[in-house]
Formats: sequence, C-alpha cells, structure tokens
Amino acid sequence: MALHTLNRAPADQSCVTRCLNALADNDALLLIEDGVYAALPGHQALFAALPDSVSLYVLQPDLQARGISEKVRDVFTPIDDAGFVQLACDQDKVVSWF
Amino acid sequence: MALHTLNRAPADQSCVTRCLNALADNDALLLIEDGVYAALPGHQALFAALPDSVSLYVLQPDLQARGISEKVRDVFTPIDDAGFVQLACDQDKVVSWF
Amino acid sequence: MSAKKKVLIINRRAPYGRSNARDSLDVALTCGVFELPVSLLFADDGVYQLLGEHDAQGIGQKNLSATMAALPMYDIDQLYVCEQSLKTQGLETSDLANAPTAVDQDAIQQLIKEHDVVLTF
Amino acid sequence: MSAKKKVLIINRRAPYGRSNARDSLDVALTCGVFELPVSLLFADDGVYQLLGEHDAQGIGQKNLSATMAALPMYDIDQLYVCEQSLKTQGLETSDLANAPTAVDQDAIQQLIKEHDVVLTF
Amino acid sequence: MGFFLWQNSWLQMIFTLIVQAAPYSHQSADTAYRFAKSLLDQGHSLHRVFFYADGVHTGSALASPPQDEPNIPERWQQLAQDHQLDLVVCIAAAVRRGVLDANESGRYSKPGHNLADGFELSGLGQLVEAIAVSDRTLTFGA
Amino acid sequence: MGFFLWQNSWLQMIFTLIVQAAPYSHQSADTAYRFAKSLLDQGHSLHRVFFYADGVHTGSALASPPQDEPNIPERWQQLAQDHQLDLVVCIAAAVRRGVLDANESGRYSKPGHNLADGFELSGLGQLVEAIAVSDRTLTFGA
Repeated sequence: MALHTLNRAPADQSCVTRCLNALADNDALLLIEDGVYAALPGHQALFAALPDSVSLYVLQPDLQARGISEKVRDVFTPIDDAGFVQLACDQDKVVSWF
Repeated sequence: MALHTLNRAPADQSCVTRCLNALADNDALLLIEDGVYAALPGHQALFAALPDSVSLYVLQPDLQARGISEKVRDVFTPIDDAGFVQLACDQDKVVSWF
Repeated sequence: MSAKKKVLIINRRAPYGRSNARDSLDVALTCGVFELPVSLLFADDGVYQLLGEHDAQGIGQKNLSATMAALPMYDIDQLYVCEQSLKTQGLETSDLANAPTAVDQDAIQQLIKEHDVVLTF
Repeated sequence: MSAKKKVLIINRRAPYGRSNARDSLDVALTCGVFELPVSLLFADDGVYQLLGEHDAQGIGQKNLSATMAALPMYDIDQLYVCEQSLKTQGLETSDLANAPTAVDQDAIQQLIKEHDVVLTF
Repeated sequence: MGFFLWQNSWLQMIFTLIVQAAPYSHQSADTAYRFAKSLLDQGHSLHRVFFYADGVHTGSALASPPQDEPNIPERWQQLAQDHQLDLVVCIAAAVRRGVLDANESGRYSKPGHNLADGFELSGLGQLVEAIAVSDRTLTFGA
Repeated sequence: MGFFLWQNSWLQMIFTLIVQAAPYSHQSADTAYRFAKSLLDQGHSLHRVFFYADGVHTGSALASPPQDEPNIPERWQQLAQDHQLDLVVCIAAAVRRGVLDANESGRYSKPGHNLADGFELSGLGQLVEAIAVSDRTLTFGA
C-alpha cells in the first residue's frame, strides 16, 4: 500500500492522470498545495474510475489558503500536517507526483 | 502579428493548447527547448486546426541537443538564434508560453 | 515615462503553489503606479486566482485576494477570464471576485492583437 | 550499507529543458555505485530521455544519452517505459535506446508495489 | 513496560526527506518544513534532509525575506538545532548554483561563502545511505 | 546615405528581456543569453535585462559550475562589459532568495554579499520603464 501525494492543479492533466492511474487497491491519495483544486466538484469525473478501496485526503491548510475549504467534495477527508505524517506511517511508502 | 514561443513538451497539454489557440492569422510559432518535441510526427494532430497563414519554426540547437533533427516534420522551418531574433523583429510582439 | 504602451498580462498558474501569481500581481501594480495601461487575462489554472477569501497564513504566505481587491485603486480594471477555462474547472463567473469579463478564444486573440506588450506568468 | 532496499525512479520530464532528467540519472548512478538495486521507469515526456544520439553542446549542456548508455556498467538494467506514453507521443520501443521493457498501467502499479522506495523526477 | 517499548518501536519511524524545490518560488519548500516539524513533534525521527536541485537555495545564509514572511532557511536551522538534524545540501547541485561553504569557496577562488550554519555540503552518497536506512523517504518536488 | 540611415534605424530594434528561470535548472536561462548575444551581434540594442523570480540567481558571484560547463553568470558579465548592458536583478525577488549586494547585506545585517559585478539590484519600476521604451519585450520563463 502506498500514499500518493499530488501537488499539481488539474490543468496539469498529464501529472494528475499519471497519479490517478498509479493508484492501486488500498492506496491513499493526498492532495496538497495546488493539487487541492482537484477536490472541487468540477473535477469529480477525474476520480470516477478509482477503486472504492482508495482513500482520498486533502491537506486542510492548503484548502484554507486558497479559500476553498467549504467548496470541496466530502469524499475527501481534510487532514492537517500531523495527519499527513500519520498517513505516511500507515502506508508502506510515499510516492510524490509533481 | 505576433511571434509565439512555446517551451513546454506536448504532455503539458494545457500550455500547448493555450498557445495554439492563441495563434491568429499571420502569427508565427517558434518551438524552443522542450517545445521542439511537438514537431515530431506523432503530434501532427495538434496543429491541424491552425490557419494556413501561421508560419511554423523550430529552434535548431534544441532539436540537435535532443537528437531529433532528422525526425521532425518539414512543415517546421529550423532556424538558429539569429533567425529567432529576426522573427522577433519581423513580428509586432513576442508572446512566451511556458 | 512618455510612451503609453498597452500591456497585457496573462496569468495561467494557480496561486500559492508557485510564486507566479504573486510575481504577476507585483508587475501589474507597478504598471499601475507608473501609469502604464495594463489588462489582466486569467486562463487555465490562473482562474483560481479569482476565487476570493484566501487565508494563507497557515502556509506562511501573504493573502493574494486582498491585493487583488486593491487593483481598482491602481486603475487596473480591465480584467478578463477565459470562459473555456472556467468551464473546464467547473466554475461560473459568479464564483469569482473582481468581476472579470468572460472571453472566448477569438476575443483572446483580439486582446493579444490590441496590446503592445504581452507578459506571461 | 546493509539494508538492500529496492528503489524505483520514475522519470516524467523531457531531458534538457529542466534539470530533472540529469538529477535523476545522477541519483540512479549513485544507487548503482552503492549497490542499492534500482529500476528506472520512463513515462510521459520522460520517454524522450530514451531517444538516442543527443548533441547538447549547442545549448551548453552535457549529453545525457552518453550517460544513459553507461547504465549497464553500473548494473542498472531494469528499465521500463510506459506503453501508453509511447503511444501518446507516437513512438515505438524500436525508436528508443537502452531497450526498455514496455509496461501498461497495471504493470506500473505492480512496479510501485514491488519496490521499497519510489523517487520521482 | 515491555508492551510500551514494543509499541513505541513500532510507532516510531525513521524518515528521510528530499527537497527539490526552491524556497519562495515553490510552496513545497514550505510543505517540507511543516512535514518535518510535524513528524518530530510526533516523536518520529528524521535521519536526514537532503536538499537537491533548486532546493539547495534553502541553505542560503543570505536569504532576507520581509519581516512578516517566514525565513525558511532560519526555520530549518532552528529545527536542526532543537533536534540535532542532519541537513545535507547536495554539493554538486549547490556549487553550480552558487551555494558554497568556506572549503568550496576556497577551491573555486570565490570572494565569499554563503552556506548557512547547520547545513552541510555533501554528495549523493548521503542520499542513498539515508534511503537505505530510513523507513520512509518522501520527496518534496518543484 | 539617407536611405542607409533610414534603413538602419528601421532595422535596429530596442529589446528588453525578462529572465524568470534559474540557471542550471531551466534551459531558458541559457536560451535568454543566446538570444541576447545574437541580437547584439546583429546590431540591435538591448535596453535592459531584468532578472525576476528564480532568475535572480543569474546574478550570483559564487556560482561555480564544472570547467566543462558554461558559467552562466560570467557569460552575462562578459556580455555586459562588451556592450555596456544594464543587468537589473529585481531587488524584492533577490533579497528573499539570498542574492544581496553590499548595501542590502548591511541593511539585513548579513555576513556577506554575493551579487556579481555588472549586475545591479533595483525595483520593478526598472522593468516597467524598460517595457515602455523598448520595441520588443521577451520573457524567458521557467
């Protein structure tokens, strides 16, 4: 099981697609930095093909900075920095997509 | 009339599309740096909708560095640094896409 | 400064992840101070710069939305947003601060034509 | 160094435009020197790193293709290329140096699973 | 007590972080710092931070951000002091980009040096060693 | 002769270049130099080069690339010397990134300074002035 972090906004389709295609069963995805915009309702379709076993997270300070805390879909669990560390521990490895 | 330079490779679809959509009649496009890969035959479709009056150039030192001088489509005119300067003079302005 | 060149600044990047949005805003404000006419176009991820109510303290940066709100005080009121980008991002102009004018591809080509200098960030 | 962690390096960027390709290669060679098993995956624009016969003197850089050719001397022979990326770029494996193994999405997920550490460039 | 030790050793992870991004240009330079601070706060251990590519500018002694913005190099220095961290700046990436310690400044006959205290120039071997001995390696990319 | 003068004044353009990219990380730092050299070789004039964002590292006096790679800051210095160029490094972008001249080093009580000879720290007004008086402004982006 791997934690994947994604820090690129949706217009970087190549990076976002690469990341999403790399997600295997029971992996976790954490959107960070500009990556958090993918949690907005307008990008729902990107995530349609993911296995149900993939868990979705988003870094709260990055949502807040960008003024979209109230706008993101609730399939994404907001976490803080401590939660990011915890996820990195819970999974076997961390893959950074940027 | 504007000279547009593009330095991003085709996987940066957002940048490439933005650049191509911005090309107006009689504009010129110069592919530089990683942008030169778009001159390979595999990316021909990207350029299908351009007006015939748009002229297409590619920076020769960048082709050579990447080992693709012999592989690019011949609708692209290879130019050197002096040719780049000349194009910038011939057009009213230069728009850099990156 | 005598020559009144018209400057178009194109913003394609999301705020905060990279410094581009901030760098661009600083150039726009300086154009305003020196009374060089400047228009701003937001496209691709740049449209996210127009979502209001930022709170960037938690990531150690300054709020850009506050600075954006100050643009009219510098006589910067020509703001445009790419309607195709809005659609791609699932946004409406009503979601945006600064009330930009939505423009299509032809209008963007026209903007580039009408300005003397185009800067991209 | 006792622990023999298996390292996967994923290369997504074209050579020369940014320093990523070179930075990645330097890490791979160092893994080789220190006998840490390393595999390389080339995807997206990273597949262009595998086009041979570079001549980067005109842009003031060192040829990466020469260094790539030296990988086997460092016992780095696990090279993979994303077949979807090749298709998108209009390339065939026969266009590529270093004879990488073409892999699909499932095989890429498997590669990530099988390695202990994944680095991206 | 035995249970406590077992639980503790199971919970405590050894991390290595790779920072590829330049401070003040990419947010990930800041994200990396916050991650480091948080993992240390939780009692994990940070074996090494390896600054690579434009990340080498994190080691600048001369960075002078405005008073109301974080001084990223100084925050790393403080964290290193509080937790005896090993902050390694890739020597090959650094010298070409103008980040030098006294030794390298002498070697290249340069008029000064600018590597901040608490950072150390060293080679990629330090990265590979860190990967080999750490439970988790994370990259913060540009 | 009149024709020659007319033709010459028509042909000679005034350029301003904006460099946003860091040397050794992005090729556009090198492309910008080659463009500058080529326009000067052709008899055009270069009103100003404005180094912005990570481009400010071009002004480093400490950059020490290997012997067989170009020294990008030195090449700009040489070009500036040969053609009396105005190389302006954005002061706000530079000081936060650790590129300081003697003045700024004093202001921030830093142990040294690293702005290379031939470069000058100044504000964005220099960019706007340059845009206003130049025939062509080109950005070399990261």
